[in-house]
Amino acid sequence: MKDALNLAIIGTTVVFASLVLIIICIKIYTAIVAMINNRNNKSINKNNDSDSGKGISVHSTTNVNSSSSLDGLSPELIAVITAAIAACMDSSGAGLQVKSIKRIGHNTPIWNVAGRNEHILSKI
Amino acid sequence: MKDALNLAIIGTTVVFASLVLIIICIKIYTAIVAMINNRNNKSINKNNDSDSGKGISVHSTTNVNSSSSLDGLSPELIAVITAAIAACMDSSGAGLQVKSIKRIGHNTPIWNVAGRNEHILSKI
Amino acid sequence: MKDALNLAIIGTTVVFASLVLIIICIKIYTAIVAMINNRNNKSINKNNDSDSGKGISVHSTTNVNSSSSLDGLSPELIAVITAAIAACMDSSGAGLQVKSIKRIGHNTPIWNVAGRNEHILSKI
Amino acid sequence: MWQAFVNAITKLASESGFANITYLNLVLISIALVFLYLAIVKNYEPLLLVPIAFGMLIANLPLGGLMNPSLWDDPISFEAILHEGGLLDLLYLGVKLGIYPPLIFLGIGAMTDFGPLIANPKSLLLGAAAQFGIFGTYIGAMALGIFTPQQAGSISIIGGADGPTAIWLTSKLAPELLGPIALAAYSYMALVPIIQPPIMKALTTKKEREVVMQQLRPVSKTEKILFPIIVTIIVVLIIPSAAPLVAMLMLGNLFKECGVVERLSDTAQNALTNIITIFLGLTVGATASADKLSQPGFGLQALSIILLGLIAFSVGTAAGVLFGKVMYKFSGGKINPLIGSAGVSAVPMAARVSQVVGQKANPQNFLLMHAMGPNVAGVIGSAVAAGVLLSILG
Amino acid sequence: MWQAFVNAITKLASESGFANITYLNLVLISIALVFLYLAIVKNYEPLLLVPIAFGMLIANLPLGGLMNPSLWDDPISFEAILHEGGLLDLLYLGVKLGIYPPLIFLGIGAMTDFGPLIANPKSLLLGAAAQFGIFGTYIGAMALGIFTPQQAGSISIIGGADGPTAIWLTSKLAPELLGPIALAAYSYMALVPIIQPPIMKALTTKKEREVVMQQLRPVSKTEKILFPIIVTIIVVLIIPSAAPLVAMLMLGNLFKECGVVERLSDTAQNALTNIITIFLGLTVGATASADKLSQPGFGLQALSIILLGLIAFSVGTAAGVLFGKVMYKFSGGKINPLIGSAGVSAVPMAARVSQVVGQKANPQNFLLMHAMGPNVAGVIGSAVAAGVLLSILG
Amino acid sequence: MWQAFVNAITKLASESGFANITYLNLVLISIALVFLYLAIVKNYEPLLLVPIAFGMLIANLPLGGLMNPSLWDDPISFEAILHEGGLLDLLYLGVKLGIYPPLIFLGIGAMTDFGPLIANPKSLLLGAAAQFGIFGTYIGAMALGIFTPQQAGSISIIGGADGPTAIWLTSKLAPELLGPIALAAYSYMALVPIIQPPIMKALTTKKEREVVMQQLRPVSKTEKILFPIIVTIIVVLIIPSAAPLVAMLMLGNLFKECGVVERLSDTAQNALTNIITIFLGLTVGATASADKLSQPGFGLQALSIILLGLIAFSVGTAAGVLFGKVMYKFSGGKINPLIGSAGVSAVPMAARVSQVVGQKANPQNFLLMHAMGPNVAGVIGSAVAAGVLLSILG
Ligand code: NA
Ligand code: NA
Ligand code: NA
Repeated sequence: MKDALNLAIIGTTVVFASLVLIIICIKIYTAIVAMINNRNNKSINKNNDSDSGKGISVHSTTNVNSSSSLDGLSPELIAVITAAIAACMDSSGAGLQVKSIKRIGHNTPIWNVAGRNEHILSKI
Repeated sequence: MKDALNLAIIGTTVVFASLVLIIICIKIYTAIVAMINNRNNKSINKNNDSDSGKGISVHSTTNVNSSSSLDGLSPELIAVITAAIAACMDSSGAGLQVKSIKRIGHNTPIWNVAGRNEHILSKI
Repeated sequence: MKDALNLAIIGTTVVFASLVLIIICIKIYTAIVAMINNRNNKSINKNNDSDSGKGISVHSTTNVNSSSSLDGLSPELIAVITAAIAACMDSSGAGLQVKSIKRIGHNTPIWNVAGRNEHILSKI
Repeated sequence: MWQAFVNAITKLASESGFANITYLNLVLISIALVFLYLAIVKNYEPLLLVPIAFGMLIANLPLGGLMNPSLWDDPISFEAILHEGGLLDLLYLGVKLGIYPPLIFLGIGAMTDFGPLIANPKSLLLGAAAQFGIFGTYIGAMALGIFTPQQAGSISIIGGADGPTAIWLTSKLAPELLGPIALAAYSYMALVPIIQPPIMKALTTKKEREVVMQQLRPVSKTEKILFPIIVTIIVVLIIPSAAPLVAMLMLGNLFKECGVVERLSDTAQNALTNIITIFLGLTVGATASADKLSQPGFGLQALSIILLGLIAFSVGTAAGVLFGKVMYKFSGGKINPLIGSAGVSAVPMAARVSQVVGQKANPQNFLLMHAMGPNVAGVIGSAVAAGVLLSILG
Repeated sequence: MWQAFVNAITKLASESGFANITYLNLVLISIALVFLYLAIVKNYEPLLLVPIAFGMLIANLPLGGLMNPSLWDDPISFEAILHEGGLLDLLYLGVKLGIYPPLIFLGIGAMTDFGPLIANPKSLLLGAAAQFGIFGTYIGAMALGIFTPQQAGSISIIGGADGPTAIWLTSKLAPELLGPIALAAYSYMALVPIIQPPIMKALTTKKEREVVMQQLRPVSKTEKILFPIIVTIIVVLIIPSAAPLVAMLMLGNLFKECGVVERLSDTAQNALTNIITIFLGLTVGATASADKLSQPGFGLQALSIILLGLIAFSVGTAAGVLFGKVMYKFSGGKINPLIGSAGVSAVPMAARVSQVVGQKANPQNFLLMHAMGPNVAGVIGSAVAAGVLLSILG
Repeated sequence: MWQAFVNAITKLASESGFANITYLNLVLISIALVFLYLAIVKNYEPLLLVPIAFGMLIANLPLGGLMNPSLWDDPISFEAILHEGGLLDLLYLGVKLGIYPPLIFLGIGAMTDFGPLIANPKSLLLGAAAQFGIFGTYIGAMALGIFTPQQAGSISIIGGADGPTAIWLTSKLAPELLGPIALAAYSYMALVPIIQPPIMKALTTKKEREVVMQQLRPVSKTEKILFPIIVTIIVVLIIPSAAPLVAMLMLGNLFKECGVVERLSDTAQNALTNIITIFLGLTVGATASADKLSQPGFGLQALSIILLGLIAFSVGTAAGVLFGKVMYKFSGGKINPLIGSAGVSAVPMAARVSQVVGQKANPQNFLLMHAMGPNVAGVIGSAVAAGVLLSILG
């Protein structure tokens, strides 16, 4: 039984220690991210010009710094969804099941369409 | 050869025995289901009231007792599909290939949308 | 080092030999296919009649001889896609990412819908 | 240096397939190409026959080392297979260990609607009767005297008209015949619309074929959910050796019908079934390689398999139709005997053939749904038959 | 010949399941049917409980040979499993080798939004507090005196309210209890809406429950991308034995958040997770067979597991709520203690319960998003707890 | 009790990663983080580099036991791997046994349109010429004197600009270099738009770059169906050791083109490829762990690999362009030499680079489709080259 109690104390300690360490790290890195974002926002106009002359960049760089948890949904769409959720929340507290708002990714391999495009282009 | 004949007889016997046993079981359980359904249908109005005060029920219970092989399709939809099939049956007996009438299931994890919803709700 | 040079020469030789052999085979078989297609096109009217009396053919035979890299897209669709691609090509040479033009295959098992169809048919 | 170059090229050439290809390889490659043609142009069960034929093609291009039949001689060492096996040897583990066919049955179960069977349970008798194609052929195969009982059992299961069942049983009883039996099974399944109608017409009168059957009652969701559970219990209790096939078939059907695990049902039908189909077809085809098939007497065996497969389908069809005639009599003319032929399985082709032949006799006749009952019953029936054969011969 | 026929039928009958079924089989089959009912009709975590219950059903139909528990006795010979194993033995390799649970965590990670946790990192404290349900139960299980430390650890992990974690730990520490523990874990997860509210109400005042929490700040994409990388590094450094679970959870989340591998994220969430769920559920259920559970004292153990599981959930809930009350005090009344109960995980059920109970006290109260923080923190917390248990007891 | 607690914590701490991390671990973790940055922010082949970099990260967090390099020393015991292997060891079996890369090629084949190659078969010469990048680099690698012939062959295959081919060959010839070579291969593939244009411009005149090529003829379905069958037969006959890659690539393409197995084509492209990509990337990355890379001289080797990889890409590009100039001459100026650089593969990036550079010289110039011919030919070419290297060095 002493062993059992011991294990329980150790376990609780380690779980708390791990999660507290994560808290600290989150606080630190979110602060850093916020700082960098602020600096970037100020200098963003300047960079825009110099970037565009940078040469070949086949994929456009993903804008990882934009602070948005809505993945760029339009305000109209949000309004519609909001209304739906509100209706749902009124009628029932428990049955809350909202469908995800998501864009389907397109992963079609580019070289699949090569033959077709070429053919089409020749008709232009 | 005697062994072969023997195996053939045994095999046929076992196949028939199994499938006859399944027939019997189907007859029995479908009769039971029908009986229960009839009883349920009578008492359904009474239960509706008492159920609603029952407390938390996060998922609504699937209505497994409704006798429908059409999964709740609307009559209009059925009319459209019926017409399509009829057209198809007229023109050809063999090439009969009707596309399935099915609803796509939504399996989006609910906790994916949590952040979005919360954000949206705050605008209400 | 002599071994390394040797390997390089052998490797290059084998790669070229293989790919030249493929070139030759492509030339031969595409010529044969073209020949057969020409002959078929001439006799296609005759065959159409005799084929239809051939008996049961549950699936219609895929028309593998038609020379089309566009999989039967309608001209209107092609026009739309063409315009889109043209627009895309103008604005940027590098970011060229056209989505595939494809029909989604329907693989719904036919016996899934049997119960529904039968039910529907009875209402006709 | 020139000498070294010549030596190396000579060595490469002597290791190339051109130098090592045999007459039998060429024959088998030709057969593979014919099956590719049938699958792609003639639509003979392409989902399985394209991978099978391609597997047969590449296994007969010598020295690819994709599959090494000697690794699979008894006693099998799995450690050796992992050390020395080629790509197809490794994928073939799923066949040898009996994993792929049950998983395909899981997908088939999730695609199958047993409603017509539940609405008309007597259909099961037709699904049982048609299995006489299996047992009749077994007698015939043994009578030829060139097959062991295990080989005869594997050949006769072609009459089950069910590809995964045939592959599953053959991989356990007579793996040396796996390639030819799988090819025969899928080919005859594709030929059902050619094989069955003459037999059906010969054995029935026009009056029988014209019978319009009564509308099936609707089947409730509860009945459909209970069906797979009950069938699993009964069949596995009676004939435990059929458990892998029947239990997986019924689990898939339970996924479909219970309505609360659509995710699993969808994946069982699509991603999982397709992945397994590719691996199964490719490796089963690869067993039809010259290395394996060059033993004396194989040509005669192959021809016998083709003949016996045809007999199996024909006997099964006839037995189904004849039993249908019995039921026609006993039901006072309410049952159309044409639905009996659908009992061989070959889902859903055989049911469509019943529909077509029935509609030819009477344009107002819609037998499709009635034939789906015996059709899906035939799947259960041949799985049970496979269990019996495995239990007695295994 | 008649004699031969009779002999053969007798042999088949004696080999059938009817002749070999035991009383314990019947009990376990009944339990499996009850779980099927709960999963299908009552929607108790059907994605896992349908396969688990079906696996339990077929493993208790005797002689199917689908699973052979004796193969899994120490020392395990994998060569023997490949030679003699049934279908479920082979699929069970993924459980025994610890492959399935981490892959399910990969899918869960790709479905989880850690945004609410990043916006309010203090939530992690609640996710830690609720793990006291695990360690409290461990003490209780050891106090009963009928479990080894390994068994007690496996039972206590039920309090983690996380199915794959429970299965992963139990398959390593006490595989003989895998079936009952998995059933208990998923059942209690389904029962969270029944178990938690009374405890939450008993431990909080109406004033506390009415607290409307401040809107969470939006979280940037960069923060979300960095989160899984940082958590992986920290947790694996502190408690390496939790690496398979935590690393896969975080890899899945990185797939989701990084935005450049949507293909992988989609497959991890769907095809892969679903395939593994089928195999995992089926084989975990199959371990609950009479062959394995017939040792003396098992009935008492099973009842104890049921009781201890309930205790684990209750203690975890209470610990979470009580810690929530502490945070309510320290934050000057800004934190609603109801979100503490969500720390047990059971994602997303427990967070919904917080929402429901909070909204009952104050209809304007939307706690869902605030409760998602502790809720997903609880997943990390119980994975860490499992790592500690494995490290000390393994 | 306090003492016991302290002891236990001390033991846990000494078992934690913090106590065991080495300098080399930290270096490799930093490199992994850089690659994650490149993959996510700079879009460097993220589908592979995200899993590879994450695998490298977790394999260098000490004591996770996810991967145990010592298990993979010769002679390998698979029984031992199953008994003692961690999660990544078990998933790595698919790399070691040569299963993953061919399955990825199956998916690539199902995504590839060989139409432009069939319309203009001479493209194959450019696809062959660009493989000189491989063989030229082999000479260079041997000249350095710090690599075995097997290692030199594995490094030179980076010039094939084809990730799965590089992984496949390296896992067979020099598995100790798998991590660095995979990272180099995918990085340089991502850098193709930076590496190639200067070389292309330096070696061509403006007049050559301005050449507008003749419209490609439409290719019939029959030609597209026959292509994978014929290429399989030819290549496997000439160089059997390339069979796993080429046969799977062509089977995938047959699925795509035959039009009757859309289900299989779809799953090969998506679910199957994605699952394998995750497992492949994760485990290949995990081979780049400090345990494996700490032998003396590794730093020099790693730098050499980076340098040789760049040489390989450059030589391949140059060889393609120069051969393109030869064809420009022989064709009387009808062939634009810029399409030669696409012969290195790196599908479809290299073809896009040809398009971009060509359009810069002449805005009316659409080379994309013409460059797709050499581009897909380069895939076949480097698979053949890998077969030659395996055959001679394996
Ligand atoms: Na059958
Ligand atoms: Na938890
Ligand atoms: Na290449």
